[in-house]
Amino acid sequence: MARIVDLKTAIAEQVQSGDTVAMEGFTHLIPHAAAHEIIRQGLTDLTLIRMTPDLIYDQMIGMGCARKVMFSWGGNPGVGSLRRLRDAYEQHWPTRLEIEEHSHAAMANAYEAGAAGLPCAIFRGYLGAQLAEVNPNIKFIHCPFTNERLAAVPAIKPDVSIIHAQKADRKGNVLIEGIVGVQKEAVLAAKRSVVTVEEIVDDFAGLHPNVCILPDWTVGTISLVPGGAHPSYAQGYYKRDNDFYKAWDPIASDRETFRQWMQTHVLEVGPEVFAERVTFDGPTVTSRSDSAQED
Amino acid sequence: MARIVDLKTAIAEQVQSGDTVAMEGFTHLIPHAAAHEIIRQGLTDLTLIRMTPDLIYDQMIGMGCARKVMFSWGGNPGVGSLRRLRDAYEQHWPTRLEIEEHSHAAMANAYEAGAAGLPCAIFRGYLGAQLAEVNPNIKFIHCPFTNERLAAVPAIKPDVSIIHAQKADRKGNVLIEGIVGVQKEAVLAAKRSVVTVEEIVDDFAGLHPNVCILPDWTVGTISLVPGGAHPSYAQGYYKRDNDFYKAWDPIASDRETFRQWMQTHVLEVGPEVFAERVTFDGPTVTSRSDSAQED
Amino acid sequence: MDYSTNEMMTVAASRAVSNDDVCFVGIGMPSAACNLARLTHAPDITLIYESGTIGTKPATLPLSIGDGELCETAVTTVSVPEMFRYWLQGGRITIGFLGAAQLDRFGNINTTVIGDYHNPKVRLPGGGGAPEIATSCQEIFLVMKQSTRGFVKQVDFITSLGHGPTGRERRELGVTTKGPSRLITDLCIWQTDPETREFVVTSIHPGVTREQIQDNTGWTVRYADQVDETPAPDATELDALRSLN
Amino acid sequence: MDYSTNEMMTVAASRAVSNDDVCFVGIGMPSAACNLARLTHAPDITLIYESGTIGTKPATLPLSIGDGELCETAVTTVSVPEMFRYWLQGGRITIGFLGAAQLDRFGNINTTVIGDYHNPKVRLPGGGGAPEIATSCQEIFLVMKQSTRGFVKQVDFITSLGHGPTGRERRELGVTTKGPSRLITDLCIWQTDPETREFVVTSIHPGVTREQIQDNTGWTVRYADQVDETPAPDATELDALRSLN
Repeated sequence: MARIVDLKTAIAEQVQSGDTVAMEGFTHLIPHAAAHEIIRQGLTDLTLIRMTPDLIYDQMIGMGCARKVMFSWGGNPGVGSLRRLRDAYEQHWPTRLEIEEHSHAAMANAYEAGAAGLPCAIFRGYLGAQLAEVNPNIKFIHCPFTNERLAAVPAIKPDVSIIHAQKADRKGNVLIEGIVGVQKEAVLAAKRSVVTVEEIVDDFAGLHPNVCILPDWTVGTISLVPGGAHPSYAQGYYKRDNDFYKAWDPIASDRETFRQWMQTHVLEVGPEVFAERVTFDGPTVTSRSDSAQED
Repeated sequence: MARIVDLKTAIAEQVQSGDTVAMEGFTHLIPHAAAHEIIRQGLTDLTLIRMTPDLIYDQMIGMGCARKVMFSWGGNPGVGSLRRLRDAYEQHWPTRLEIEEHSHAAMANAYEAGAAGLPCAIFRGYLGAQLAEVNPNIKFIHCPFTNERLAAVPAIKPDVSIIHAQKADRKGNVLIEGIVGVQKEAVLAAKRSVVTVEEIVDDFAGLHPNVCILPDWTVGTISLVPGGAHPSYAQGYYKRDNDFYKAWDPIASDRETFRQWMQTHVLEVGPEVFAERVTFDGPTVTSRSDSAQED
Repeated sequence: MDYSTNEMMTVAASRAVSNDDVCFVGIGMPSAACNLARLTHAPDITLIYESGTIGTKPATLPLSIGDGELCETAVTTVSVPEMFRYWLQGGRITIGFLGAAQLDRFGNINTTVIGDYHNPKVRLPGGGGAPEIATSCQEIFLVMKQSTRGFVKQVDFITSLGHGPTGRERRELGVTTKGPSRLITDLCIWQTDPETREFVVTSIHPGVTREQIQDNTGWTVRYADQVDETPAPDATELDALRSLN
Repeated sequence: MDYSTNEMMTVAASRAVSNDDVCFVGIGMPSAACNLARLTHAPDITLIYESGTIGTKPATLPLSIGDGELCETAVTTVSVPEMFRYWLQGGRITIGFLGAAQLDRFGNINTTVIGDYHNPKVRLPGGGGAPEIATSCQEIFLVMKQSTRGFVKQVDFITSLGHGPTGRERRELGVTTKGPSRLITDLCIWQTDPETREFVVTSIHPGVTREQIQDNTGWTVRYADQVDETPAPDATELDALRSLN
């Protein structure tokens, strides 16, 4: 049953050094505030799972939280490399980083299998692709009806999944809308979960019956962190800070500049700073045309 | 690309005797008007696929349309047996009926695999269940990582899938809401599709971004048939005619009574009668609380 | 207050679930029992119907598994493939409620055929969701009226696995969920012997005799060392149940 | 009207898609080309981004694959697992647009590493959606600036299959989709030889010489029997392209 607690408590309770942690959000709703809290609490030896490691894992890796990262695309979207990830993998700074690399299709299917309680996912994938030669977690099976060769990967079953969502209600039901990514699957696949939200409302009356809701009994803790996805975005609340994504590249390119930035903007502050980093759109938006008109 | 045509044309163009046909709708949005049109057009030798054959296949089977039925629960929900289905299977009236029987989980997974372009679905199923002994389309594979034994069934890939939906827009995009069942999967898994709708609107502006929409280029034909799901229901338009479900049992229990009913209510009429069979709820409903309040 | 044997059965079943349960609810008796629990001692119980409706709170009992009210009062409604994959197979359901046409003392369920599968005496509706409900839910409660026709030594067809034909097969197959643990009938309550996996009677409904129970059971009835009398339905329970219909 | 080589490349790519196409669009050049097509000759083209947005119509080019505008202007937005299962693997995409860090003449793509996989000289972002885009879409168009660093004899790592190291492996693996059929660069347009599966130049952009093309290609360039001059971008195309940025 979901409990509403502050973010510091949530991370302290739900995440331990050595855990396998999935922090998801496909461009949208990336749980940056939660990542910063993990960094502040000094957690280490994490196995980090995420389709697109993005700035969030670049920061965690650069601060020495991770032992291993499992990913399918490790870049800064539209900008370039993840310099801290590369430095850790190539130069072992600040610590050695192991990688397990997949394709998006493989990871999406593996999360889906995790949510579905299966031990593995099968899909038509990795045909002629060399990742299958270097990653022992890519195998092949044959369809028992057609004999077609299909790729198989183990289900993703994190110790804890961490996501950012638009809203929770007081009971602990969580609403995600817009680009929903693999967050629902990540939470359902995990043993525990931490959710940060833009807003906690009394109830969800008036929503469309088929929206993406995680019922309260599938969620661990919920923490109110307005702006908590910045520099990612929360549809209906604030836009993606594309300038920050571009600005990150020079910050991350140098170890010392990076450390100083993290000191000032992460270590010496708390989750409350996120609200100041974004410009809220105004009234909450739940319909497509409304939000299109607001732009 | 979806074309908007009348139902008679749609069935004539898209369905042929001998086809494998899936008509879906899980209690909600069952495409009864389209079934009646198939009966009127005298199609035969169909392989009918449906999780819950329900009255719709009882009628088609009783009128001699079907050679085979694939199903997972063959009853009149809350009432009892499907008497025409049983008569065809047990007594070969009006023709011999073959069956292929699965569980709901197997069929839901098989539709999902069909939509996903896979040759088969795997799931944790049929453990100790004797259907696996009598249905050769149930096999088992082993997970290549854990060695767990998992059930496998062939993907469902109908020649044509037929569904009823709430709305289409003029371009041919189709909206389904409420209990969405396996309709999206059925259409995406099929070579061709027929969709009947309650309403055709100019456009879909204002909808929630994550509602279940079949884009126009995934749909074959669309026909406007208000009331076309009766005695099933269309959420936001009219309620389930529970009395009719109960009344069907005595009608179907006798071959002659059944034939007379079909003569009067199907053969001698057209799809336009469906609008008269339902009581419309009033203004269209798209939010959960709105429709709850209307009850 | 007067009550029918059906009402006694429904009330007894409703008492077996608790506020924290997540129940996969079939139509008919299970639906009545679970909703009665929700209206009495378990207001926060989560009810899931296989039509995709999660956390539903109908004011009246639905006739079908997918009546509009189930969706209108749900926390959310998902597709049927998602229901069977993420929610049932995902291991999120604490209690699955099932009925049967034939049942044996090890909780094996037949809802497929009476007689031979290929040449049945009676063709029944089939398994529906039950084969995977029986193995994916953490625990299974059975609800069924007793009769020698239904309570048989050996079911003609195992549609849904209980503990297996000898009570050992479920364990041997490596099924990790608990399986049938309770059977609630119009006459009494049975629980599963943890060793033999047979049903033993643990509580008899008011006014019912051991003779009646044996007369309506196709195997030799075993009783627990201590057999209670089931408390009769109270006024609150009966009012709530009747308001649902 | 003046234009850059980048603009020539984008315009040439945009002309390669048509109104009936369903394009799986990567960020950067493919996104610019597909949206330009939508604003000029293919108003009804369907653009799909791997973030889950289907039939999207952004007014400005998104920086990421999942900018808010992609969702706000889409026909519908689905989950990422659904995108890869029902839409990509389902075989519904007519054209997948891909780029590369290294590319060989058989259209094999490397976006993983320069050097050895376990001890790379340069670690690149990786495959993302490309390994399955390359085999699930009906046809693949490649868009990439030419250089001897990128256009290599043999890629260091096959992230995403083209026609295979010798041009035969795709067929031998039984992959039924067409694979790379067109390569649009800042210098020219290449098409795949149906026999050998090598890229051959079929059209040269205005002002570009064969020498320039060879100087920026790591293998011996082959030309089609008839080589056209690519029409320069017209004012409508350039205006539309510039309005997107």
